[in-house]
Amino acid sequence: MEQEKIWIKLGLTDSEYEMIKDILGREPNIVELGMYSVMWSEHCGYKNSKALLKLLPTKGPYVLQGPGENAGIIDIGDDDAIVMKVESHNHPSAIEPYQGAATGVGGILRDIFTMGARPIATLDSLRFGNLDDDRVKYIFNGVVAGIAGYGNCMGIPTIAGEVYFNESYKGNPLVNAMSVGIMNKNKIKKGVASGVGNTVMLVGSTTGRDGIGGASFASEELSEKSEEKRPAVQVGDPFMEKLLLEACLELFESDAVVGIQDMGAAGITSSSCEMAARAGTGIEIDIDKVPKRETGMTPFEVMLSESQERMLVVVKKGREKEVMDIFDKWGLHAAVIGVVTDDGMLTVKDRGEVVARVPAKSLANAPVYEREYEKPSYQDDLNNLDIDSIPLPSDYNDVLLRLMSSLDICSKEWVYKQYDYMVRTDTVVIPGSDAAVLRIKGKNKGIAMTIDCNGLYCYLNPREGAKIAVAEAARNLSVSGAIPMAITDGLNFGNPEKKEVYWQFREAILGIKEACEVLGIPVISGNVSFYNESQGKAIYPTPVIGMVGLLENLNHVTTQGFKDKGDVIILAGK
Amino acid sequence: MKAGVVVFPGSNCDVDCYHVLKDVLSVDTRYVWHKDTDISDLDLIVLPGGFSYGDYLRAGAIARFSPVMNSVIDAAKKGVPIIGICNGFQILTEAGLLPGVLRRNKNLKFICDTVQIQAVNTDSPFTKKLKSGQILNIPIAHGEGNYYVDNDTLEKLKDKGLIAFRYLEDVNGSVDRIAGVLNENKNVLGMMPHPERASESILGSEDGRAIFESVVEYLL
Amino acid sequence: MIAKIKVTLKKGISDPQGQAIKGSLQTLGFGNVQDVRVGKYIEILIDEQEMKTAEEKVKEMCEKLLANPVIEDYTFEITEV
Amino acid sequence: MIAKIKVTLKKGISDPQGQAIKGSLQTLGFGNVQDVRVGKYIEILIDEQEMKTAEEKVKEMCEKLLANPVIEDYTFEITEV
Ligand SMILES: Nc1ncnc2c1ncn2[C@@H]1O[C@H](COP(=O)(O)OP(=O)(O)O)[C@@H](O)[C@H]1O
Repeated sequence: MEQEKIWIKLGLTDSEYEMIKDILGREPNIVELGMYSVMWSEHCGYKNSKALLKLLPTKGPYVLQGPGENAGIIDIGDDDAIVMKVESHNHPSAIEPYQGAATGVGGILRDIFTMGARPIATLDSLRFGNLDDDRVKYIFNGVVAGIAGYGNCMGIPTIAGEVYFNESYKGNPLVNAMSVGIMNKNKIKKGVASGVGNTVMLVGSTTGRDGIGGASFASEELSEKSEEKRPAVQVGDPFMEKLLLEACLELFESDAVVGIQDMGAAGITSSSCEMAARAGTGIEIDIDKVPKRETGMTPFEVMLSESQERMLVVVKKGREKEVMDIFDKWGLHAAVIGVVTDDGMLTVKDRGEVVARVPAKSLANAPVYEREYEKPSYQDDLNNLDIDSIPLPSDYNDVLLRLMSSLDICSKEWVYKQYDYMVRTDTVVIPGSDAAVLRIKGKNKGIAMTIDCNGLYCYLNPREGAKIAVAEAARNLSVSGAIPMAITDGLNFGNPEKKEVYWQFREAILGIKEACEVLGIPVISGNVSFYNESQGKAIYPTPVIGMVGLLENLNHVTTQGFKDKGDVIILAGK
Repeated sequence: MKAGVVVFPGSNCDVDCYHVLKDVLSVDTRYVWHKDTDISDLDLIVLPGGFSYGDYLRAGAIARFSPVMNSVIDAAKKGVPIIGICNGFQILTEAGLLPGVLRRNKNLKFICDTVQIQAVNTDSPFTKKLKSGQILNIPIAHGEGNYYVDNDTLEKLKDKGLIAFRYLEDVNGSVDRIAGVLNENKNVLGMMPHPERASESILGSEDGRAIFESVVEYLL
Repeated sequence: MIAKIKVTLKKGISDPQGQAIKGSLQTLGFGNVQDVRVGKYIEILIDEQEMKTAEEKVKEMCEKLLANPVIEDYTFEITEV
Repeated sequence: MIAKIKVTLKKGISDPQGQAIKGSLQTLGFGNVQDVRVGKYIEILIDEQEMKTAEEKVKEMCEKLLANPVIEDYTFEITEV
């Protein structure tokens, strides 16, 4: 293995390989190396972003759960809590738009309901190249249909979002999905594997070879070669996930569950090591017991599979049958695949033999890098525009028409009419206004939500652009009658190993931080997506801001649009 | 009276229908799991919208074989009022309780919108509180709502007054702009629009509530 | 045995999906495409020894579930695996 | 000429639709159904004289539009009408 440098193929560097050897005190085997490669990928390990993410304000009077869990949670009074998170699925969507976007929605919904919440809304933030390109059209169509296909089938309304078109996203579209859930604040579930001797169960779908290596794939630049990395794209099954959602929520009614985590990127590996690491325990997994849908799967494949619609659940010893019965009722698998141990190790067994054994924490805590950064040389030129050099238009009507028909400004009805935005009968303000508003049945309060970012502003000045995104989101909520409460941020950037990109990233974070502090709105969850480049060129820096606010009184909902003849029009602000 | 809302795997408007019956109209209502077969206590059966069995193969095709459906068919024969909304309508056609089939929308896309429909038949248990020709503002949300019947069947539907609702404008390609149909006995109604989404003023329209109120009044 | 089933729209039933594909193929430069019809293709693996029984069963599956007789026809062939 | 095209999911790609149909067939009493895979069946009528050109064109249509090579395979046969 040392000669072939397999770790390089798996996406690890030489020095990372040395670190692994130090941790283990020996050479890792291929299964272990595979596990490190996915866990230490940017997608799972946040190795290039963690240091800077620490700067973001994450505390506030309403925050029940900040970053670090599957999703963030805020308190909206009366024991109600709102759970929220955004997630990117950019790279899979570039290759298989429908399934890429669909599984993106599936993943973010699982993040919400693993916390114990019922998802009540989805938002989507999309970026594509210009629509005169056939491939871009194909991607745009497929992505919207994929979001619709998954969300509509789940019966969770997709109620707000944004779409922009710009050449910089041509080869690398952005597909960010945000989900919001509601729950009783006393019933929060966490991704912890506590209680030595407790049982580890895998519930939901079977495990196949799909998506192996998807996490490291998501952390690489898109190239011609990525079209060949086929198996990394999965087919979503929203029907299965709907059953999984209902089964999990039913399961949470009992106290048999100690901890639960969804399986997204890096499948069993990430869920098991993270749950053990958080609890300071270990986990032993038996490969033989994992329900598989294909024959002849190796331990490497089982541990790295990204088959969708699965969850890892830690159950109190002796209560396994309750879990099986509930999943059986919903026609789903639930299998005992392991046990919680006290040795801090993630141990994997195959036919009685140990095939991997590494400290769980070492997998869950990827090395952290602070990259070098440098302001791009073109940045000053970009900001050197002399406004007076632009001639005034001769025909303002023409300009207005052109503005209104620009794809970035025109109505996005074509998109949101494909989304069921009314199911669950709570949508009080439907798409088309500044923010969407949901009522909370039985109470006179509601929540408003929005997702915003202008990539061009961020390209021109990442710090100001990020501040503008936060401010826009907050304005969209406040004009709808809501008090902004918390942010989930989806940070989409190019290759962080490039100094200019890292500068953009750093500036954007500083901008979000400043805006959050001034407005008093914390960041409670988020996602980082790097390596959004094609043919060596980065996308516009796109730090998407998802925000949720509370309407204490539903009578205070306000919507866009003039209402009655004779009403007075006031321009506020300066 | 007692109403039941059937829950198939993948139903997702079950809670919405339950909410309107129970909380808005104060009707004694229960959920019916698709594997239950004893529904003899029910005076009204709702097959709700959603994606039963993921709508795989054809919408409603697999759900039609759920154990509860035999009992639903028996109840239909006995004259118990049954309303299938959206996916419920699709299931009723697959089960042969209503004629025709619901195909993909002619634009091949899912359509979520609020549209206008017109009451055509007003002497069924579900439409008696409506006036003939009355226009209702009511949400639709479907990918397969394009109603098809052959010409002979269409003539029969017209002759016997079994067309319950028509869209004012062609929204999905349905034959004769049909939005809802009745069986010959008029105790089974299938419709693509969602009356449960238009039963409270806060949601923008209360026009759908009359359909539930009609049948409740009929049963009392 | 393996049954390969084609479910197609009955003649005379319009096929918007086929029409859409035809339109796309034509804009892609395939000008001589004259008609497109879209159906389903289903493969079923059955554990059955007798060809005759297999045929009967597959026919029954098609009629009960796989095709909707109001708008669809079906054909199938069965081969040993 | 008429091209009859089958588009199927690649091996190893999960087929939720096939799984649901399999489950349904089994509850309908077809206990010996072991696997179900669902694909598309497309018939294209093309105005083309040469078999070879027709084959090339249909191949191109499959690759450009009818199948997504990331998750799907295709096969076709062409016959004179
Ligand atoms: N991808 C999308 N999904 C759902 N709703 C969308 C999407 N894009 C835009 N919308 C909705 O359309 C309306 C206008 O959006 P946008 O053009 O971004 O408005 P603004 O620039 O005023 O924030 C908003 O209500 C927004 O939620």
